[in-house]
Amino acid sequence: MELVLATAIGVMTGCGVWLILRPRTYQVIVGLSLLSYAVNLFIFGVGGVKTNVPPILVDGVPNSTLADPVPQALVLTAIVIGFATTALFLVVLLASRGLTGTDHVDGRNDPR
Amino acid sequence: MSGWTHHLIIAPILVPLVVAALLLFFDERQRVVKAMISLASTLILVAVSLALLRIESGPNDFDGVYLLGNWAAPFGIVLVLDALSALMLLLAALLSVAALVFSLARWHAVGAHFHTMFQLLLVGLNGAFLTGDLFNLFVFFEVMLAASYGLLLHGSGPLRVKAGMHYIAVNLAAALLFLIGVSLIYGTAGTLNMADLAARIPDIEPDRRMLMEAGAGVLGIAFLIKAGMWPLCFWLPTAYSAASAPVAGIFAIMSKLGIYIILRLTMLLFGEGPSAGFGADVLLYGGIATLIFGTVGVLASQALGRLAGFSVLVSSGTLLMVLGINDGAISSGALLYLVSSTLTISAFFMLIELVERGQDAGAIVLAVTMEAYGDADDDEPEEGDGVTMPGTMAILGICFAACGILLSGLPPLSGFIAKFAMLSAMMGTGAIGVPPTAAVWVLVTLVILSGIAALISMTRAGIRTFWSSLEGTVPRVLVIEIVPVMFLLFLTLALTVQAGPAMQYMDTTIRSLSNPRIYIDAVRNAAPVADYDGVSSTNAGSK
Amino acid sequence: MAGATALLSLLIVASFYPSVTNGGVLRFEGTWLPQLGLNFTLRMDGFAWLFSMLIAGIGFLVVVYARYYMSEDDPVPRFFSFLLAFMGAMLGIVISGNVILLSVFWELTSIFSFLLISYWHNNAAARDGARMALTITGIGGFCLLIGLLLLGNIVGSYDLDKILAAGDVIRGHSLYVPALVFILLGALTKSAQFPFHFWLPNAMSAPTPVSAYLHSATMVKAGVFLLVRFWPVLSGTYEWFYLVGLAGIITLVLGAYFAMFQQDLKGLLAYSTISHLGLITTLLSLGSPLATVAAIFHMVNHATFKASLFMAAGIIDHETGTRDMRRLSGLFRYLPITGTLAMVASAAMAGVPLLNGFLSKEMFFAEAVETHADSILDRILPYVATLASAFSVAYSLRFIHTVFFGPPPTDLPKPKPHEPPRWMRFPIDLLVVACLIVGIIPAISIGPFLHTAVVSVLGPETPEYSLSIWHGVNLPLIMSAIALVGGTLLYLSLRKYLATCEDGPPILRNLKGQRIFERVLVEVSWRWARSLERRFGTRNLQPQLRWVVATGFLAGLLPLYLSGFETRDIAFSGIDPAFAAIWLLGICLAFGTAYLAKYHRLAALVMLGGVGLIVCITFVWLSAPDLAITQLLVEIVTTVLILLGLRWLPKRTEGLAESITLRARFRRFRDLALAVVCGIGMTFIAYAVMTMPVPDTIANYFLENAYSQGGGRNVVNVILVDFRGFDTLGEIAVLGVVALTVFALLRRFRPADDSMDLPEQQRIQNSFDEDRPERSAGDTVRDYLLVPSVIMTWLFPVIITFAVYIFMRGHDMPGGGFSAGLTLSIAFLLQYLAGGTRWAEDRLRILPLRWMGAGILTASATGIGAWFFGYPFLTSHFQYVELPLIGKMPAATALLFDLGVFSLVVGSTVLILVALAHQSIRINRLRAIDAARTEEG
Amino acid sequence: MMQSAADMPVWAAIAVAFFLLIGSGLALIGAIGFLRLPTFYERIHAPTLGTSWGIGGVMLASMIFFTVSSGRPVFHELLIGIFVTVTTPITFMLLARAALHRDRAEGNGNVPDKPNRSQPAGEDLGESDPRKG
Amino acid sequence: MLPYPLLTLLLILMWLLLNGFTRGHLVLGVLVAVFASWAMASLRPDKPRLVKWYLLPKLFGIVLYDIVKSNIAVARIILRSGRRSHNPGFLTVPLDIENHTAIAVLAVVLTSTPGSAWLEYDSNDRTVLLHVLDIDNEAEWRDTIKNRYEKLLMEIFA
Amino acid sequence: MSAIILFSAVSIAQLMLAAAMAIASLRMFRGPRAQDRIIGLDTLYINAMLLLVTFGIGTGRVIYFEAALVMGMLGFVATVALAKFLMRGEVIE
Ligand code: NA
Ligand code: NA
Repeated sequence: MELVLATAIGVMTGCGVWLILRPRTYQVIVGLSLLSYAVNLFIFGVGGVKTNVPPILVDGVPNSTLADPVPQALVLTAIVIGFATTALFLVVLLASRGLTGTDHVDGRNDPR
Repeated sequence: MSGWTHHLIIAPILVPLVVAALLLFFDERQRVVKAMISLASTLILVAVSLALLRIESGPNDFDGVYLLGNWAAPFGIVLVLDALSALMLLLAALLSVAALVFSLARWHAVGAHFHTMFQLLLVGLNGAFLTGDLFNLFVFFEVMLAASYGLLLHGSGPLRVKAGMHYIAVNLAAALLFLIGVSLIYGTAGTLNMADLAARIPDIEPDRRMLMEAGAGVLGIAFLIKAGMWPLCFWLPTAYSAASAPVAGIFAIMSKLGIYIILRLTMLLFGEGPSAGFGADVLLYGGIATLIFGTVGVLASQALGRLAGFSVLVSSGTLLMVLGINDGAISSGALLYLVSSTLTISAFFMLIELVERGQDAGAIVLAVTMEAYGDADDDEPEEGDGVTMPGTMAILGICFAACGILLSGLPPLSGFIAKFAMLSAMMGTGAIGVPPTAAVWVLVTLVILSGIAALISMTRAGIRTFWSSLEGTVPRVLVIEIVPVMFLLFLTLALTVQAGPAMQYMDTTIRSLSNPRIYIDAVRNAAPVADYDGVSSTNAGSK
Repeated sequence: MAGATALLSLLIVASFYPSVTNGGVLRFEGTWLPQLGLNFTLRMDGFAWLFSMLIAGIGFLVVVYARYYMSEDDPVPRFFSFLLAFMGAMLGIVISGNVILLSVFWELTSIFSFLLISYWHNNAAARDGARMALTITGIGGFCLLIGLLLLGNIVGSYDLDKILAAGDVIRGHSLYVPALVFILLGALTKSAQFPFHFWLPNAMSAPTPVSAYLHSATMVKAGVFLLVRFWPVLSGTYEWFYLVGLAGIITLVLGAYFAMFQQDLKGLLAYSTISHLGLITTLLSLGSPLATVAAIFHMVNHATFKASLFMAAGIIDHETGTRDMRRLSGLFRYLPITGTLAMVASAAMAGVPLLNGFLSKEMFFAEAVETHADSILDRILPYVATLASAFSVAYSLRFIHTVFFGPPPTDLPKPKPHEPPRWMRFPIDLLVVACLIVGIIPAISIGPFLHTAVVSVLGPETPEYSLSIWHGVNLPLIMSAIALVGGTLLYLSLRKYLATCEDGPPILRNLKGQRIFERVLVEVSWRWARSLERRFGTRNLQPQLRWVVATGFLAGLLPLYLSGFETRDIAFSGIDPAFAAIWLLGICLAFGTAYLAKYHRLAALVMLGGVGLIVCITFVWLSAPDLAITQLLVEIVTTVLILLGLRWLPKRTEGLAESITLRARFRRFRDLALAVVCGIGMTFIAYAVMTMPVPDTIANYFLENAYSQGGGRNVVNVILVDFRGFDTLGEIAVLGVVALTVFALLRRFRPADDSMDLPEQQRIQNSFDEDRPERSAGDTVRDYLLVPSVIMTWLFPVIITFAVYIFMRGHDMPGGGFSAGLTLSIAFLLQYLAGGTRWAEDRLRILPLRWMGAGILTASATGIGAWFFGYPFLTSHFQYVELPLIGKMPAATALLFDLGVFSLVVGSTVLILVALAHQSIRINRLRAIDAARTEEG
Repeated sequence: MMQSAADMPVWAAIAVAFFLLIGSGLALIGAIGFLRLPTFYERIHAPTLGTSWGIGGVMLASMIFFTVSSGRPVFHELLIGIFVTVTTPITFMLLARAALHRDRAEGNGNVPDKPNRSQPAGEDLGESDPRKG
Repeated sequence: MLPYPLLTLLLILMWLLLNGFTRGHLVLGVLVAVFASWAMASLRPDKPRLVKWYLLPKLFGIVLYDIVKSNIAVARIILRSGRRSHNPGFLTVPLDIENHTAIAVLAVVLTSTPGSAWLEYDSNDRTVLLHVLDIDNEAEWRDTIKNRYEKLLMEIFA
Repeated sequence: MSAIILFSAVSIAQLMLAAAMAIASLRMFRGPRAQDRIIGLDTLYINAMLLLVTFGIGTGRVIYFEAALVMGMLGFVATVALAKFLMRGEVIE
């Protein structure tokens, strides 16, 4: 499982990095989204990968078998903040597009 | 726990937060009310941080650890007030008063929700200064950043939006690095509390510690982006110079937040123990590169705004270098330098707007956009509430000269005192008989060169601005705009005159930082409030 | 007022005389920065006293002079305040008892001199001169500071007395040479010694009183003052002799040589000053006590005659309107008294007997012929001294002869010069009288004071010296005679040439230090800086992000590499095939997203949604249902948000204008490589950390106490609202402030011109409707949404109920305030989707700002509530309450906190969505405005 | 709280397995159809297999399983079925209508006419081949 | 007070399905449902007049049966689609019902049933365009829609 | 016995659903037109939801129900917005 998850994280990171290095604002925002998926999974993963364990307290199940709730809480916060910043970046790229007339990240008007 | 005064620790976060929320209930048209509430909040913050500083440096053994939610240390989030955080809080509060007063002349009116965002920026800053928890630090970092995005974009216009986009993109990337770093640290050390982490480091087995260090490295990059280390700093001059004047004025402390965190964490985590000295080289060389780049940029800047922006880099570079050396005496001087340069740069950013008014491209852009957008719900900036100044040019000139003197580290203002304090520790009486090493020579040369560059650049700019303009119209400057600038400059003067006590405070601060045990024990030994019935809080039901 | 101040300080200084005679020292100690040995220590000894007298005395005279010199139009108060400030700083240098304090005053003189030189800042020459002076002396000041710091390092104190007492230690220390070099850099720049001399002539654009003060008695004297001050501890070494001597001798000759060829009166005086300072420096370099006596004596003398000469030049300038010696001539008939005074003063400058200049020059000659250190420098010194002296005779003669004698002037800007007011001339009178008195009866007039000064510098080393005008016919006298005769001859031979020649000496005319300096300054501080900034900086986003990514990568992997980290073996076991299959899909979708994002935005968005979905499934698979729900909801809202934005982005078509340059190809390849290594690195680290045995984490505490003390079974939620509720408070603040930013920014939003039109689809559909008589505008969209909107409307209460359910469940089961808030927002969003903005807002008055405010307030108030029970902020309380009808219900303050979260999330999300949605309406208004404008125009 | 799967009566297990396989089988068939059918308008029929009895089967399986295993009636899966049934048509309707519009605008033939004279719309939407479909 | 009693009832049912039946949840469910219906009222939707609401189960049964049938049919078509066993086509059906809710129900029914898809409704000539996967007998399709569904719907929604 | 039956049924069901998801994503890649991709996403959602339910059966936990419910109830919102964008070029008018 770890291998699959790690590979998935790596691939999303790679794709995200590639995209945020592109010149178009839309590519950047998509790249940031991919990166935040990767990072969220990463945070989640550091708590140890456990399948098929109860995610909430259940009587009679020893606590040690439960999934680590801390990374989950962190991911939740990260998701929310990621959502907020994505929205913000979107609006800023729109504003930039409106003011410069182009969707280039530097406001340049080249066809690349 | 000493009753109500103990809750004072959290006031720097709560006051602006509650005020920000309250401000949302007022219409944009009730601007005066909003401004007054906002101003009151910043004044309260000054009072609170003064009180905290007093208490902190006072004689009685103040318990500066605040257990949020009454959870014991590594489990809940703690706020920690020590000499360093108290100092930063005060600095932030002072800057905020100045910037806010400045904004009341016109800037607070050119866009929506200025005051709310301003207050939330303070929430973020103060929270970051106070928190003793890594992830909570992330959260407050984000609060601060989010507010800073809004404030940077405040007033809109192509320059701001472009700068804002770059700023946001880079900082979003930084936030991701932050998360990676924090989670790596949690995954390897099993804790998020800084003190607990510091205490755990010696017990972490090597394999895991390596990963922990990798996490710390990634985390460090996030902070270094904020602090503006070369080559992660290119956004900074652009963003700061594009921001409206009061915003840039308060931004002056944001890059210092990066420095603050690095200082805190390196002293706490890597001061001693198996990971001691981790990353010091990076800070040293990065600082050198930053200082060189900042200096070059200061020289190369035509626009005052960029000059000021690069001055931020110079200041950051200097501080990073000192952090890389990690010598107590030098660090004390560096703290003084931090305070002085923050005050200076803040004043300078606001001053620039006044000086350039009339020939200011930003104002023209603003005017154009205001006209083109012609939104009914957009309010014209109100001019004329307040009194314009007599002898404007003279006062502006004096302030400008003061900024120049401060930036280049010429005597007698605090810029000099601070540089002297650092240099003296490196090669003066602070290092009697120890011949300066090659590194020290490099540092000294760079510090001096950066001062020279500032001198050259500031005289060039000053002459161009004040003396060569062809019968330039005297800018319309309101009293409430120049007073904040003068206030900040006055603070540097006060810092100069009171250099002795100030330096003593810095010394104490650095001394307590270099003994992380104090911090660690304070946090780990802080006990939650006992229950009503006197039983400690391990009881079910209520706690 | 200014005069009174100057006079008062003069008197005060004078009154200290009794205390400083015979090596007495007056000290005042004030603490400033005691930790670092920087104290406000003032210390006056004989030497300082003499200098202070000079400063205050000449200061007073200059003030008196300036009172009449300055025009009514000039802002005089500024002038006098600067002048007095300068005087104060200069006095400060002299009486500093702490070397750092000295350097403080040192830089202050630079700053005030800058302001004084640039006093007439409308004049470009004044600005440039001032700037150059500040740059050179300022840099010198920094060097001085370093030197002094090094002294502090050697001695262990910045106290002047301690330093002066540690001469042997200093000279023997390995840091002696660097300290010396830096201190000399400070002193030589200030005293305008070669090769830093060029700023002084350019500073002549200053008002003449300033020149008279700064460039005769004070500013430039600071440098030699410093040399004298540290003479006891620094001099007497080979390095000292060479460095100081070389600079001094070259300056001495070169200054005098340049002075001869100046056409500007003040220029001549400036170069002569340089030369005389060179003389003093040379004297000091010799390291002999007698030479030092001569140096001190010459400082005083030079100050008196040079100040008076400057003032005289000022009067000439004032009266004739020019200082160009080619235009001046025969002024004696108009200005007889001034002329006489000037003649006496220049005679003193030339070293004519019976004047003070002669005495010190004699002493100089006497020292020059002595042998101090056997070197070429020493051997040539007598000849050089004589030569320079001859030059000085020549230029002094020229000054007098050209200006006051010869035919009456023809083309003066002010045709009728006449004697200045009585009081304007008074300072010159006084100074010239002083020259005469000192020159004739030196032992009585200046003797005691000089002795006091010398003793304080040399202490027990004070040599025997005699201040008489006649020492018999000796070598110095012969040298003087040669110089006088030679100088006169030289002048006579050059007279013709000088009457018409260009400014500056013949051969070196084009080699102007000033020009070189300026070119270098522009080159280095401007062109180089700019190209460096461009080369090592960027204003584009992509390189910045590249750096961020690259450094992030290095920061993560370099520590691992350096510490020799080894990951565990890769384990393929334990992989759930379905999970692997799903992620195979996810990986493909991620690649697809990356591939399509440029030209197929919608497709990329769809695939991104797919990736998000798979992330969400992963969360479920790995036992984190809370995350899954939140991820899903966020995914939905984000998709809609991006779609709302997509409308305003430019159309992008593939294949057009696609000519990839080699550079672009390289860039792409580099980015690809970076992306690949980052991906691999991330995989590596993720795998490493995930396969590592879990450490003893704080999680165990949460698992154990979530129910017993947090009152919830959903540990994640208990962490969010209780254990780490403070994070959540911050997190909702982020969301709130972002919403406000979005709102504020969109109020100013104006789409690009090519997005202003209606989308093409709508135009087609509208024209379709318009073309048909039986249809009315908007029928198509109404029909289109007819069925969906009915269903979406009926879903509204259902989703609300569901939101309440998610909210209520949060503490025990997956859910919570955040998810509930998003759910409710989606309910609102659906209504906007179904009916359009107007329809929805006609029916639903959502006040997002209120929701947000209430949210933060509720959450904060919940936290503050704990205070009243004596607990810290956010301490939660939990208990079961017995309610009628319902029965036993859990009631936790955390729920209230979560309510705040809920409220804020609803407000923020709706605010963002609505602000974006409103653009479609706003654009109609903008279009209308534009249309109206076009009609008008 | 819950019994383990092994404690479940065999008939219930078989019933659960049956419905589960029916449901997921239909979903798979629907997906296959979605892949294989040649035109867009045909393709939209296929996924409804999944959204109708595909869901039905899985929900039934789940209801039986949880009812039996927890010993009390568990019906909340019904809600999922209801909501999917109600909401999926919205998507399909909107999309099909959009496709219709695009085909008409581009003059792609094979769709019932509501003629209009406008020019084709829609780049930027991710088509690789606008002729097909 | 209760603008949409049936809706309120259904919401209470939903609440109980979600939370399980307890007395507390009943009370809570009522509160929530009333609140949600009140929120619904603010949207001012066209209020459907349910006349013969008791026919709803009948409709429900019919649809369920048809869906099973067409599931099998469509599955067969898909599995044999290599041989092009079906004959897809468009179908225009004039409708008599006007009530939007009723139309919506019809649309949901037709779309949920595999093999038929609701494409567009034209409010001017009140026709609906359908796409049918296997249109062997156009008339039979029309008949099913008009008589099997629409008639029933017209009875339910007067 | 029951355990074997259930386990194998759930495994097969999961694999079938995963295959269905794969096919749906294939459509998302292949298109050819935007509407195909969007339906692909919708199908992906539905199958993912079914997968969650089978997962719940497999683990015997009701805890996954909410996630499935959210998918079933709100998953269509994204696709509706996409569809509307396709039709009108604008999501909210
Ligand atoms: Na600015
Ligand atoms: Na169908």
